[in-house]
Amino acid sequence: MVTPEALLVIIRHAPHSSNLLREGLDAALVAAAFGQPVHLLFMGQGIMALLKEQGSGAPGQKATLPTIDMLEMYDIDQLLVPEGALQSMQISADSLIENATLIADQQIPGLFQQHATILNF
Amino acid sequence: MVTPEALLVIIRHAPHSSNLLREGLDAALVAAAFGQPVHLLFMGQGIMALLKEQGSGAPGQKATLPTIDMLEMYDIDQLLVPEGALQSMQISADSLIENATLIADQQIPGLFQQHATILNF
Amino acid sequence: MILHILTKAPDSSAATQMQQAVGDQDAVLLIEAAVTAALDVSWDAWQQYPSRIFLLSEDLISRGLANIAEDNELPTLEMEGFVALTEQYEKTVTWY
Amino acid sequence: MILHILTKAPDSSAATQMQQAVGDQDAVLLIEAAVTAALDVSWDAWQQYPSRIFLLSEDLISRGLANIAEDNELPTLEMEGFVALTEQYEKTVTWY
Amino acid sequence: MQYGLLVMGAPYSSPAPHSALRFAHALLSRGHQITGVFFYHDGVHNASSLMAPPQDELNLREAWVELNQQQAVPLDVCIAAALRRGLMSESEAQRHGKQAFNVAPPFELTGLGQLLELQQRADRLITFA
Amino acid sequence: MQYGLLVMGAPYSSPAPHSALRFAHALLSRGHQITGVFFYHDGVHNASSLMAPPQDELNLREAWVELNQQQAVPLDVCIAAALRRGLMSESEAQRHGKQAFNVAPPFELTGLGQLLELQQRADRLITFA
Repeated sequence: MVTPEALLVIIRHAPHSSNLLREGLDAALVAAAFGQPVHLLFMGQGIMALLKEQGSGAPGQKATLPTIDMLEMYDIDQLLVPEGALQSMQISADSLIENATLIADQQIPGLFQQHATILNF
Repeated sequence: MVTPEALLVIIRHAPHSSNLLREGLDAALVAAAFGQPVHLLFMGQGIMALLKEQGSGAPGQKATLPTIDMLEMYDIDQLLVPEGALQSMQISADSLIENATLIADQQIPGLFQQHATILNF
Repeated sequence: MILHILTKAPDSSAATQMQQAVGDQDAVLLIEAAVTAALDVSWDAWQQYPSRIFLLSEDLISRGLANIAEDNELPTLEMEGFVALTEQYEKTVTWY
Repeated sequence: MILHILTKAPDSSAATQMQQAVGDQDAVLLIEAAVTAALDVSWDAWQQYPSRIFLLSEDLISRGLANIAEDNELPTLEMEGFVALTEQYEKTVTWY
Repeated sequence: MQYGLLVMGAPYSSPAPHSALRFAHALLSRGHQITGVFFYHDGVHNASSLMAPPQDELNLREAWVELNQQQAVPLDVCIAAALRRGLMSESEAQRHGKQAFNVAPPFELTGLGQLLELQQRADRLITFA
Repeated sequence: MQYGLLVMGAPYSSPAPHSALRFAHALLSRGHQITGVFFYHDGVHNASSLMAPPQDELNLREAWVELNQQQAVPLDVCIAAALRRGLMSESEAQRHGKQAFNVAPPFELTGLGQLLELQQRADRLITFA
């Protein structure tokens, strides 16, 4: 599933809470544009970036979903979500966009070991 | 204990974590310098500002205790600490500086009601 | 009578501290990251402050939580309603 | 083998997330606000990672927690020791 | 009623300034007055005239300037909080021997006393942080 | 060994830059090299030449400049993160029609690719945030 030379980018911050989500996704996109395989792991509030019903709130609240949709164009197709995190956020799996992949919590440490490079946002 | 025209300043952030502690204390000192009675309530990590053994860590880590010591010079003598917060931080009362005053957790809502002006840092 | 404005998630220390300060006559408004409370109907604040706790609608919508708030029958307010609350309550305290 | 650097208090979401990621061979270094963990000997990380969890000494001192860490017999490191850990562990991940 | 706003979050890094702006416009549409806005802590970054966000994002400084132009709302910036964060007016730049400045009217650098005065003059003080 | 540092916290608002600087000096005293420092997210504020903290506080920009002068450590600042936060170089100021700038050498505005290159060239990348 994961290749050693891939970059693991961890997204832990929600849309609209800080710019960490956006700047984490930017790092992922730039790495992919440079030809590096990129895997994304969503933890905690970061999972909210994958909610499919994010809409237009107030004018000027810039949406995150268009950036999430761009990931696929850059061949970033591993959007990993630990099941436990989803449960503790009380989010149902079908609220997430389609290409999110659930993983067991026990897989998290292994994921960290298998990636030579990691960026944590 | 509290007079209606007093300002309640709430300190919730620890030394060295952000500048909120320093900027909250600055607001308290300026209000006192303008002649307004000021009461301080310490909650959560903010209680760490009152630990008496804060020392010189690395060069450039600016200490908070000198500012805390200045409060008395400005007649800010109510440094209120809820007992429950102290317990949940597992700090013993004798680790705090002498002029900290313990209050019962149930007194917190009343404290908010009694002050016409509140600033929350 | 105080309006407490929470801007952080219900599991934050800001939320814990707010809950220690809310009095019997006070109201609570959840904005920004605090609207994630819509996901957690078991959050004790929902039981503690019935009929005086609200979610800011546009922050729910932008975070994809509007339908969930509706399904859970949680009370929402527009920005106008936020202003109306501040008219009604003499003091406001923001928890962040 | 990863060195996890925690910069936030043990009750933060950063700490929870870190604990989900720490592997059997990994080490943990507590710096900045994370050194408040010295107050809480019942924090499960102390039991989970014995002999591979450390507190940064100068951050303990500046926060008035050095004696408490000593009383609780918790392992501390100087900045030199922090560097030594990063030499030993190929990868580091910072939780903030 | 008279409202004072205290803004303590930086543009883009915090949603607070945008919430404050939306609240300000809702205030005006309900017929209230804004006595003043005070920028403190990381909120001082709202005043930066060098802010250049991507074109598809709201320029928050411009949004504040517009509010000032519509209703003559004073935009006060805590000078101590500003200086340590790299924000200074032309006169402060001269005092500190700097070649440039990034705080200009309608934003004004002022002391913390202004915040306490705002709190006393306004019927309501609302914090966005 | 070769170390890269990623700094994502703003001076004074976060302890991260100060931790990073202390770590950098400990690296050098143990005989390591610093391949580069990359400033991202709120860390871009470290580059501000208009920073004017009180005299009894460390001037973090000057501390970075000193590190650069001692060991020729590159100080790279993410341009996209910088522009939206009000940090720009002389050439960016011209491009954006601004009268002033607040990022000057040894700090250089650069793209995010530089961070990924730093991660690949250095034996270790340590994040301070």
